[in-house]
Amino acid sequence: MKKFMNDPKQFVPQMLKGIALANPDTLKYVPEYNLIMRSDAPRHDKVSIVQGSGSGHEPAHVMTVGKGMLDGACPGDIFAAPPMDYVYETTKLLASDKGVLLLVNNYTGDKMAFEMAQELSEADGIMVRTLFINDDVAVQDSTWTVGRRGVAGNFFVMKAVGAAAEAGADLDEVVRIGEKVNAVTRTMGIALTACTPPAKGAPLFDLGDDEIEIGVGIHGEPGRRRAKMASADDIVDELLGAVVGDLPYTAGDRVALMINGLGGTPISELYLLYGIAHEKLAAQGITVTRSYVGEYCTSLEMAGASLTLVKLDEEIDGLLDAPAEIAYRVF
Amino acid sequence: MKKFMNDPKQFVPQMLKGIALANPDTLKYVPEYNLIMRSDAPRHDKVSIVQGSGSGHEPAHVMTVGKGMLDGACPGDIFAAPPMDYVYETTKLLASDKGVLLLVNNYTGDKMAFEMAQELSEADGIMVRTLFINDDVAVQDSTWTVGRRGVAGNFFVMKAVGAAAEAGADLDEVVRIGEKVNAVTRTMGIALTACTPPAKGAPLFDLGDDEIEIGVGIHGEPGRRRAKMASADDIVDELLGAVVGDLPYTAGDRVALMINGLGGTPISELYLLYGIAHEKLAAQGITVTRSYVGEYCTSLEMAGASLTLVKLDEEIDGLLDAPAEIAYRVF
Amino acid sequence: MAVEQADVEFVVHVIAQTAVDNEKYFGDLDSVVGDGDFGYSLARGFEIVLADWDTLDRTDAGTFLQKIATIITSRIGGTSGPIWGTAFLRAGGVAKKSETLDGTVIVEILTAAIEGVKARGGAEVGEKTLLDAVVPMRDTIAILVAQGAGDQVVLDAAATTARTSAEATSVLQARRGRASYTGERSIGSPDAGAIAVAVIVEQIAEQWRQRATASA
Amino acid sequence: MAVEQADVEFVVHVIAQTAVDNEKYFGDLDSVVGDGDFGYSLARGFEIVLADWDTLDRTDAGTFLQKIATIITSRIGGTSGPIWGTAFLRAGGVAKKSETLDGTVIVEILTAAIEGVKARGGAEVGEKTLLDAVVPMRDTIAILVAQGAGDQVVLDAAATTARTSAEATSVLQARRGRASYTGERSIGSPDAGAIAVAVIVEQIAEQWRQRATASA
Ligand SMILES: Nc1ncnc2c1ncn2[C@@H]1O[C@H](COP(=O)(O)OP(=O)(O)O)[C@@H](O)[C@H]1O
Ligand SMILES: Nc1ncnc2c1ncn2[C@@H]1O[C@H](COP(=O)(O)OP(=O)(O)O)[C@@H](O)[C@H]1O
Ligand SMILES: [Mg+2]
Ligand SMILES: [Mg+2]
Ligand SMILES: [Mg+2]
Ligand SMILES: [Mg+2]
Repeated sequence: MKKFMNDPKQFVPQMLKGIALANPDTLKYVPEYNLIMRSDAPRHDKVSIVQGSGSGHEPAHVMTVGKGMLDGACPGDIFAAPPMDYVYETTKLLASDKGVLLLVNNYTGDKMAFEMAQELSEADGIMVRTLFINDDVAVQDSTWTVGRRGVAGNFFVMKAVGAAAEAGADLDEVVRIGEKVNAVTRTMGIALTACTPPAKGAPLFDLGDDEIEIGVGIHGEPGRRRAKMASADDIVDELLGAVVGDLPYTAGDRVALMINGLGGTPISELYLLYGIAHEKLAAQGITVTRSYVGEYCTSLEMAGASLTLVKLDEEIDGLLDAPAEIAYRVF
Repeated sequence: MKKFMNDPKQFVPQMLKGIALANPDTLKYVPEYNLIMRSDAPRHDKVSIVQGSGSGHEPAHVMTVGKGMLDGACPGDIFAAPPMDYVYETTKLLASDKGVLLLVNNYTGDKMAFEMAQELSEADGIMVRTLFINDDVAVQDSTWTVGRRGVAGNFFVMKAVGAAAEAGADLDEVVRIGEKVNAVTRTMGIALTACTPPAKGAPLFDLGDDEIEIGVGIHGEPGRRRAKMASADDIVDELLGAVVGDLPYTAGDRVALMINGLGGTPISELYLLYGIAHEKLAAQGITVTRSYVGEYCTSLEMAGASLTLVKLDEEIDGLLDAPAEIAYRVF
Repeated sequence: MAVEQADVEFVVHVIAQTAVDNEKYFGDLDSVVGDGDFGYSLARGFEIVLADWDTLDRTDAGTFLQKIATIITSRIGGTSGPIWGTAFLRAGGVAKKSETLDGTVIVEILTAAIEGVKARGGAEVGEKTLLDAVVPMRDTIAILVAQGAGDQVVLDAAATTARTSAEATSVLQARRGRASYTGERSIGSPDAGAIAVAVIVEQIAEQWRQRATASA
Repeated sequence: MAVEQADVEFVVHVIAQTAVDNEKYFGDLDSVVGDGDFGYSLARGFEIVLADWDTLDRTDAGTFLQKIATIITSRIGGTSGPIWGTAFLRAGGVAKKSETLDGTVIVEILTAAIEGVKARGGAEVGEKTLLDAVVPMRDTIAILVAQGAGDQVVLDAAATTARTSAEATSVLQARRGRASYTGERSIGSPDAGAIAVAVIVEQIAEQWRQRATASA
């Protein structure tokens, strides 16, 4: 394992410190809870939006804190949901008169930590709602499982609720919007390589030189199945087949198309996939009117990509159009 | 080699098509010359700014075309300077009444292509200037060599001349600004892995599991020397030693600090490096007042990073502050 | 069989030390079909338990166990934080209400912990989680306690049952936790949490014996 | 020795075919201390030469060579585009002005190409570029032409000199091109462009012989 780090245990704290040092005017760092928060939070004229989830998915979510998006993010260690205390203390710190919305990618650990924190915060008199994101079509949803995972599609929920909160919407309205966007968002991912958590020091799974993992999760969880490496055209067909067929998206729909890099894939390849997917959707009568290409939700240095579709309407367009200022920026 | 692509020969064209499809309102794609240009170019109220260089460095430079930055980029194939014709035809297409500035990273191939294109364009009556960027301190500069390479620091030159041109500066003034920024910009990079050009299908060099390459170029050219993997602290010391000592930057200076990812390194590690570098500079009395963390100039999927410093003054601050709208965006 | 507060502390110390010692092993188990962080998470929490050991509130066994729960809840992330935290919290609750710590109370404590874990994570036996080691172990203990067996006999049997049951999770398909996302591919390797329980109980039985020998 | 326009076309065809056939080999040579794109660049240009072969302007040998130069300049990137383009352009210029294509003119053509390359890229002999194969080869040809040697003799000697000189670049430190950035580490492997020249000239000599045999 070769990574830019000192000590695996200091990986997350040192990353968070870097974010704070790079954004001294807009962000505050609370080391006790791995918390990156807007320096002007809580603002009592808006609902506070909080994300947790594990680390290793950057820019999600610590780098998407800022005006128009999150008020705070309190991640756990690499691929581990935050300890319940982090969420509880963050909720107290960011408690606004208009309430707090906890955004949770749907995983067992996260779900429990956020639900426990919600219970405790409500007992403290804070108005709290929890919203689960579960856009991953790779995972079968059924009553006896933990349900679908939340993956890169969480960006759209975060952006939409962030815009609504910034515009002054009340907690019920913000929740309605979040649920609405989550309901029209679907994602599937594919890995070309595994990834190596710093503390483990070895890849989470072995993938042959000509193998790919289809339907991979963002924590190195193996996916639906292993397959032989294929052309970009075939890979896009596989991803679109799973995603389009799921909602389903149909001819006449207007959609946002996201090609999200999992960490180790260069943006050149992401744009290449984007172009192919855009045209294949057009051929099915589905029109892409919003494009998102880059890294939104990664798995450390895993090479791979996920494809997300969001069915658009005027309300969602308006929310995605709204300005936002986040730490993850390039120019 | 596992990459998202169909045919290596179509790698660059399919990537460019993706960029164009993702930005239908703002960009135009001219396939004959690998050209991505602003759809409103040439604008005769501003100097046109053109970059070439090889592909494989994305977002440089095709994804940094837009208001406030480049008017056009006409890259060659992966790691190859563009054929002279591309530059010549691009210069003609983007010829503005206020002239054209050709930005060139200082490599033999690029230099020749751009100089030939300049000659031909001038013969056609177009006002053209060429500006060479050479921020890489890893390479010894001397009369008998080709001089220093242009690497990630080119971002600052591009941003500054883009802002000046947008504000209406004339060609001489734009050149003055570009030369000024280049003169105070220094970079050095380090690779943790090699990268694999699509057409070659194998890594450009072999690096052991515990080896790193110090002073690597952005085309997979081996660097100054090979070393054992080290802690982030030690790596930052090495990079800062080379970069700070070169200009030199001294106590009391105000600087921009860029940690640029080479393609395969996740942004978490980049922020970790950023934080360490920021503090080590502070300890030397050098104050970081502008931060840039992310991918600016990559080498395909190479894992690694480069560190750039720019000595700031009020004029440069103003240019870096100016708004820009480029295709490489996340939200 | 009946135990003192010192015995409870001894057992907790063994749990903590075993979690720290097996960080890598538990992590590797979790990376077969999970995400590999299980060993790291446990170790980060229990190393605080060890570091703070001398200053922990020892008013009574219940308070002690609840103090451990607090450390876990504030330090351990992932699924393990809430699961293990809840288990210690509920265990502490029963201990607090009980005058003595005889065999029946030990079984009650284990049952309360199990119910807490079930309520928190929604899992049942057979879904390939640590419950598949803990529940049969609790049943074995209950039977032996009812028969009036001595402490070492109870512990050895508990260790054997935990180990057998943990290994047996190999044939199960995961229905909870990250491993469940892999569907049928989760079959063929044991659950990380269940194996961790087996390793820990084996350590407890072994060190209980050594302590008895040393003090004999 | 004297050649016809058809011979020039034959030679260009061999150059183009050899460049296309050796794409991978030339690329690998360039990746030792360069950036590995040399084979790809040459192949992409010369495959157009082959594809357009039948429709190329054949008014005279000079026009033909300059047409090749245009294709190279518009299709080949990197350092090789301007270098090889300039070489063909200058070669064509001399051919155009010459009535016949006798040995002296061939030497003049080569010299013009060399001067063009020097002017364009600023390199001199000894800086570890293709000039280190081309210049000695031109010198060999000049000597043999002056001695009145036959065409096959000249070509065989040219191939030998190109090969020897190209291999000899191993001991040089690169002062031009990307390889120069590696400083002393460029010592120990031959220059990619020089080896490419050797391979091409060997092919020319060999296929010239085969053509003569076939038509004999
Ligand atoms: N719902 C649940 N109830 C009880 N135990 C569970 C549950 N889900 C997972 N586990 C246990 O937790 C272990 C994994 O813990 P950990 O790695 O911390 O969780 P995560 O899946 O969040 O990474 C599994 O091996 C299993 O024994
Ligand atoms: N300045 C120069 N003049 C002549 N030939 C050169 C020069 N620089 C490099 N070369 C030749 O070009 C070859 C590399 O070509 P290519 O890979 O296309 O260039 P690049 O370095 O731009 O990738 C080298 O092996 C060398 O023979
Ligand atoms: Mg986890
Ligand atoms: Mg090149
Ligand atoms: Mg886990
Ligand atoms: Mg090259």
